[in-house]
Amino acid sequence: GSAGAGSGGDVKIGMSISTLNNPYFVQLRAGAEAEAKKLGVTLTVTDAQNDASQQVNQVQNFTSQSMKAIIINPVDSDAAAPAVKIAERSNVPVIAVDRGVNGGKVAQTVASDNVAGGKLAAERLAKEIGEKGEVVVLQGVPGTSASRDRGQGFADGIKAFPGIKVVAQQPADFDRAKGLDVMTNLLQSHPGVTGVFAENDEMALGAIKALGAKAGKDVKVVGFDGTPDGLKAIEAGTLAASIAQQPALLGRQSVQNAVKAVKSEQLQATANVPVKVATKDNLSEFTGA
Amino acid sequence: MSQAREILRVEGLGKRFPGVVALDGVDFDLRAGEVHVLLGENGAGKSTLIKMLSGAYQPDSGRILVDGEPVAIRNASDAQRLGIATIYQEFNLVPQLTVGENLALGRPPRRFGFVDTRRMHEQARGMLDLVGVGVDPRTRVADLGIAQMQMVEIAKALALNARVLIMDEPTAVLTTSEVRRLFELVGQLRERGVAVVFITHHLEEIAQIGDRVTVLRDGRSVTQVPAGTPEEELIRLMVGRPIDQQYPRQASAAGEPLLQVRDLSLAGAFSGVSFEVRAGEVVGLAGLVGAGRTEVARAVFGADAPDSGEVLVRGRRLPGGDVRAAMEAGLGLVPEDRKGQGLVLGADIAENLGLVTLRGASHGGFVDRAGQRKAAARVADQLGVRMSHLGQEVRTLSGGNQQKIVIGKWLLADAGVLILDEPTRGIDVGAKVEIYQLINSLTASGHAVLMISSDLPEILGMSDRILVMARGRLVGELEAADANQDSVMALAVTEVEDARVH
Amino acid sequence: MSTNVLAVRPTARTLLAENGSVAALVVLVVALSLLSGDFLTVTNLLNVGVQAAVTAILAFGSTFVIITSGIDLSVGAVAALSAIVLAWTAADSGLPWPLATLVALAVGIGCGLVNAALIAYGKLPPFIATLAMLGVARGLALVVSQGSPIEMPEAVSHLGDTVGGYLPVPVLVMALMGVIAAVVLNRTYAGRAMYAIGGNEEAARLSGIAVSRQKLVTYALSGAFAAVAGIVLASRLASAQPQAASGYELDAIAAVVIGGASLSGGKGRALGTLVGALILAVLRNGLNLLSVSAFWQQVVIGVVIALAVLLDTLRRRSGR
Amino acid sequence: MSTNVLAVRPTARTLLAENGSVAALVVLVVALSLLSGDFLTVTNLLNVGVQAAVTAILAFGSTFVIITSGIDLSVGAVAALSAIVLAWTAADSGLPWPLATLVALAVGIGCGLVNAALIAYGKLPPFIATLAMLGVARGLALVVSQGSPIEMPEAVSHLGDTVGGYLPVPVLVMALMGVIAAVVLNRTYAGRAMYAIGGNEEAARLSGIAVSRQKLVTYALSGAFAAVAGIVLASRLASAQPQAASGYELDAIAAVVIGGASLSGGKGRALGTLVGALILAVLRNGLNLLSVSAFWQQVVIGVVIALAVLLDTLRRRSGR
Ligand SMILES: Nc1ncnc2c1ncn2[C@@H]1O[C@H](COP(=O)(O)OP(=O)(O)OP(=O)(O)O)[C@@H](O)[C@H]1O
Ligand SMILES: Nc1ncnc2c1ncn2[C@@H]1O[C@H](COP(=O)(O)OP(=O)(O)OP(=O)(O)O)[C@@H](O)[C@H]1O
Ligand SMILES: [Mg+2]
Ligand SMILES: [Mg+2]
Repeated sequence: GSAGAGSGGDVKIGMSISTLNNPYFVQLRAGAEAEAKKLGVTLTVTDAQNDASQQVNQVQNFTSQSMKAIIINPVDSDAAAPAVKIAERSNVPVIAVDRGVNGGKVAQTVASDNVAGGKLAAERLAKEIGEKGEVVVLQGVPGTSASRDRGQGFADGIKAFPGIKVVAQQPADFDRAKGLDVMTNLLQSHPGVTGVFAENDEMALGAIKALGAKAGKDVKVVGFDGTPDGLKAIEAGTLAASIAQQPALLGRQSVQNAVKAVKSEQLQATANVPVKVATKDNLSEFTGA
Repeated sequence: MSQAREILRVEGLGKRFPGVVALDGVDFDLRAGEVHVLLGENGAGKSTLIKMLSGAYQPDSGRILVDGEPVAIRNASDAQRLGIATIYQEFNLVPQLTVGENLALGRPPRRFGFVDTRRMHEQARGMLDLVGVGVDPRTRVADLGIAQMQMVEIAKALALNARVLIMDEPTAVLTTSEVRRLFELVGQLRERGVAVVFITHHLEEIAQIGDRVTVLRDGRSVTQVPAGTPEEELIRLMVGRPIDQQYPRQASAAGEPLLQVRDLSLAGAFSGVSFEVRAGEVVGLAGLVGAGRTEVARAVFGADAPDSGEVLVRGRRLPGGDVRAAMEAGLGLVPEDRKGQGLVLGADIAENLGLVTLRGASHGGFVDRAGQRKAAARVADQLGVRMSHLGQEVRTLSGGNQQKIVIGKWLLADAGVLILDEPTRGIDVGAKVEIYQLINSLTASGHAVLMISSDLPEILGMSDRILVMARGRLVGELEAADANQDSVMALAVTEVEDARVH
Repeated sequence: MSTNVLAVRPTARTLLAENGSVAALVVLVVALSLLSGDFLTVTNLLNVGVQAAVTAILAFGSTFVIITSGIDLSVGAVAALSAIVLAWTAADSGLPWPLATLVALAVGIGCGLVNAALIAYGKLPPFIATLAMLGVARGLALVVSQGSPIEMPEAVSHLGDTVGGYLPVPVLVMALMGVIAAVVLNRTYAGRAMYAIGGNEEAARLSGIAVSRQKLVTYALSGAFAAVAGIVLASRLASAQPQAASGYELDAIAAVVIGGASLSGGKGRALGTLVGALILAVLRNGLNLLSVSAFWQQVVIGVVIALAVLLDTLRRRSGR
Repeated sequence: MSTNVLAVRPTARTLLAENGSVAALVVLVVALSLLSGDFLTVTNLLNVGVQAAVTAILAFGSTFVIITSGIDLSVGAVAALSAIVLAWTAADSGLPWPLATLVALAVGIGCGLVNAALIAYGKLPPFIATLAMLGVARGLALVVSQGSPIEMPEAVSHLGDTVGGYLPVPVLVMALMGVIAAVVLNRTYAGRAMYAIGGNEEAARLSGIAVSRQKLVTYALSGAFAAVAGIVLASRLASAQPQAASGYELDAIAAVVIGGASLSGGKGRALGTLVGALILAVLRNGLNLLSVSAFWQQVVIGVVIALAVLLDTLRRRSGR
């Protein structure tokens, strides 16, 4: 490739993304690819389709391809450990992005904290609905770490507001259509709901559809991820806020630091990409980028 | 004979299915060393009766006694334990498995807990030799001809070494030589004291092999007579009226050739077959099992594509291997394998009868189902199909009535040339005559019939002209007037170079 | 012969006996009405209808295929692809929406024809041919959309709305497609041929039915129904999603089988399929209303599906 | 009849002809070797073996079921549940790992027995019974684990390691399970009964085979194989995950069918299934090595699966 900002000619980096089902990770990939282009390194991206063992396979395959560094966006923090060990054995540095790896040595974890994000969402939603009333939670695919951590963070955060009651938590599998159906159903049994926390923007957008004219007025919805569609909904006033993780920035940083790792530069154990609450007031920060 | 020990006894047996009373109080007894014939029209309840002896069905009322003790036969293993073996009317072989495995089905020889395939196939070879079929025990059953399958079924039942052997129309798909072999075997069994229940629609077989006859009518046992009873009397007992003529062929003047077959060949099946069938004619096609008659019929009809040769209908050449074109030209085929090729078993009677005319009854893609039903009702009535209503699943019809449906759907189609492959297989004498009358009226109205049959009297009685095949070749042609059983058989066993060996 | 041979009209009783799943649906509805006061309201029942619509439309298409003893695993992916193509041609290529809709339908039909060609002429097992198509269609949906949702044209999105603020359009579309499926199955040559092919393909062929051509019709219909389902789904969300309808093929097949069809072919009805789809939708709706925990939901759905079909088979057996 | 009746030993040629998928695998391997220099290395081929292992083990179990003309959609969920139970009993209840492993196997077998009971005695279609079990097993895995992964006992995790730093244990387990499957199918009463039931269930019954009991054996075996697959999978990841092996049932069935079995029963072989699983694994591995874009991968996998089976059917037809 073209000699970029002082990088080694044909550095090959492999990146295994947990899923590309979701615009959030598509953005993460886009950030990573942009940075790779800028630095003049070859980046290979694979999609693990949310399957931890497929991810191990992909990392294994990266080592066969003699990648110089591997970026892993774990499907699951625990299950990624063996993948990291495989890379370790071949002396390939690993950068974890978006989620950490439990029980494996990575050169760096580039992440924003899902639990902290869940907590932020709770605080924001509480503020939006005046710290009282009934709220419902739309959960992601049960048993996935994103759903676990965000749900955990939200549950912890919402405890601080005794006036708020979580009247229902139901799974909608991170899917917009299911978000719509589940929210429709919950409105039947809980017509008095004033707040919704969706563990990602896709479900939030589905819930907004279900709420119709009530969205943004009688009922405040807080999403997660800050996807382009989510930001549009914030602009339209239907989505109150989204916990934006700046996936493109995550992607960019991971590639930057992977290249540093290839050059055996010293890296900090974690690089924190700030989680931000995207609202109508600070929207330009996100859409501008 | 009459002093022989009674092995099996049935008292007041009853069985009903939704909408049908199949059996309504049947009494029956069986002694060691006798061949007891069950006689009755299609749907009289013969198969239902024996299925309760073999554990396939449970009776609703009445009881079964073995050696004087009442028994409950809940499944096939119970029957086997009581020493009862059964050859069913419908094949009960597993097509994907080898002949050897089918013969040992459910009780393969084992060594150290593992199936001993070698010994299984060795034992199989012995059994096949016994019944006189020269097939390799490792052949898959799917690759056998229908008669070979029947012989395998017989060998399978014999292998059980049972005290009671039940045979439901074993001869329906066999030709004379195999029937002879079968009768020899039955004779030997009888001498060993085995009791045999024998069902057949070939009345001449009764005197040859039977000792006693129990006649069933409408699910009841009406009488018991010695096997020596004259055929006319048996018919009267069974049908309830006498039949004056078993083969009522009324020849009509032969017209122009409707079907011409020229030098038709198919590797592995037949070669150089040429013949023609004229309007108003019934041409019989005789031959031993495996002679290749079915294959010729299928190739003519377009079910298989021949390698060479041509088929012309009313002078127009048909494309090879195109059933639709053959049908449009006016050909029809009643296949020999009614379950595999003739019927949609899970569909109802009306649906099956309307299958061939489905396209004709469609206008703009929509089917005139009311019209189809009316036509089906007419044909079912004409053929005397015993059923509860037109919506009955064909699967639940008796074997003979199923055969009537296969024929019936082609009657509706009004085919110019009808090819009948074993058309009266499993059909009772009364209904046979009905079908022969239908053939008469077809030919009288200028249609033509090509009839394949392994039933020599039928071929002789109903054909105007007889073609004989042996080993994939057409070996001779006889005028009906000159033909008799011996002349046909002489041709059928002609030693020709086997068209199938290359 | 003494019985009336023309007595073949299906009476209400035989209809119920044949579509035994109706009983299961009734039991389910009664149980949920007792358990949750919110269930038996007009609004909620209409919601259930809307939520059943996409599965039901896919399942109508699958009914054709299953009757011929085939299987179509590609319906969900084809639905997504069709919707993406609609949104993409309308947005990016600026095609007017009616044309874009036709293109989307053509895509669905095209996928079906490829399935059928592989099956009828390539002799692939339907499972493999349509599994391959699942991958291809889903992949193409991702490629075309670059992995991101595309907004649906305003006009088409009304398919997700209500008529007169009350009657949801998806329910109307479901009803329409159901009627089409029923008419095709009961009244047309193609439909009757499907039953014959599924019941005994060889007998059908020897009765003059052009089996390969009818398979083309069957899978093309399935593809067309999938396209309609995809468009309805995308209209409800006002956006076409590349991952929409993932895994819906299993739901569709389940609806058909719960509705009384057999995967070995020759059996099945549009009404039964509708009931099957409704059972699934009622179940999911009810679990939401009852706030059953996420982890237990899958367990309950599994148990209830098994019980529903069990009820059906037991009733049918005792009816003998 | 003039041919030598003793010429029946399967020669290499008939083996190839019967397992035509071998040809497809060979073509695939050759193509990938040419396209990617990284493919044909010992390490990579061992990787492929490891990556095929879980699917292959599940597929061996599914082979039994498919031969009886059944289908088992629950294998992936049962695999996950078994592994979760192993990890949970070992961690939370402090059961020694050999006992915990036995409990996990028992869970797999139990799930299989429930499937079989529903099918054989409840007369549920296998599709519905095992779909219900899919939901139940997956749900229970979530309930038991509270939705979080559980660490596997150290000792069991070695199943994911290598022997002598080289030979991966999953490949050994796959080989062992393959041999067991082949022996069961070819040499045991149960195996032969499976073919008989799948080929003609009525004939099997009338020949004295206890069909219901044999179905219990069949589905129990499938459950046991699923448990083994789940344990191997969890060992590779050193943790049991409630969502592990989602969707693997389709891969397993695809492997069996690519390997030459028919979903209508009576046909299938362990070797063919292994080849089918290897084709899927080689394909995914190759696409990773070739850095095919994620979106196009699904398209390519679909096309190659169709081509592989097409090659097989065409070759078989021309061979006639
Ligand atoms: N499973 C079933 N369901 C409904 N009716 C049945 C079933 N089995 C048999 N029957 C009916 O019972 C009657 C007796 O049938 P059976 O097969 O015993 O006749 P059969 O004497 O053997 O006739 P054939 O000479 O034609 O073989 C028929 O009317 C048939 O339709
Ligand atoms: N010597 C042989 N070599 C190869 N195949 C043979 C040989 N003899 C018979 N066959 C096969 O066995 C089968 C016999 O078929 P089938 O019994 O249907 O013949 P057929 O002449 O129609 O007799 P029938 O009408 O009496 O049943 C055919 O498929 C034929 O190809
Ligand atoms: Mg009978
Ligand atoms: Mg024949």
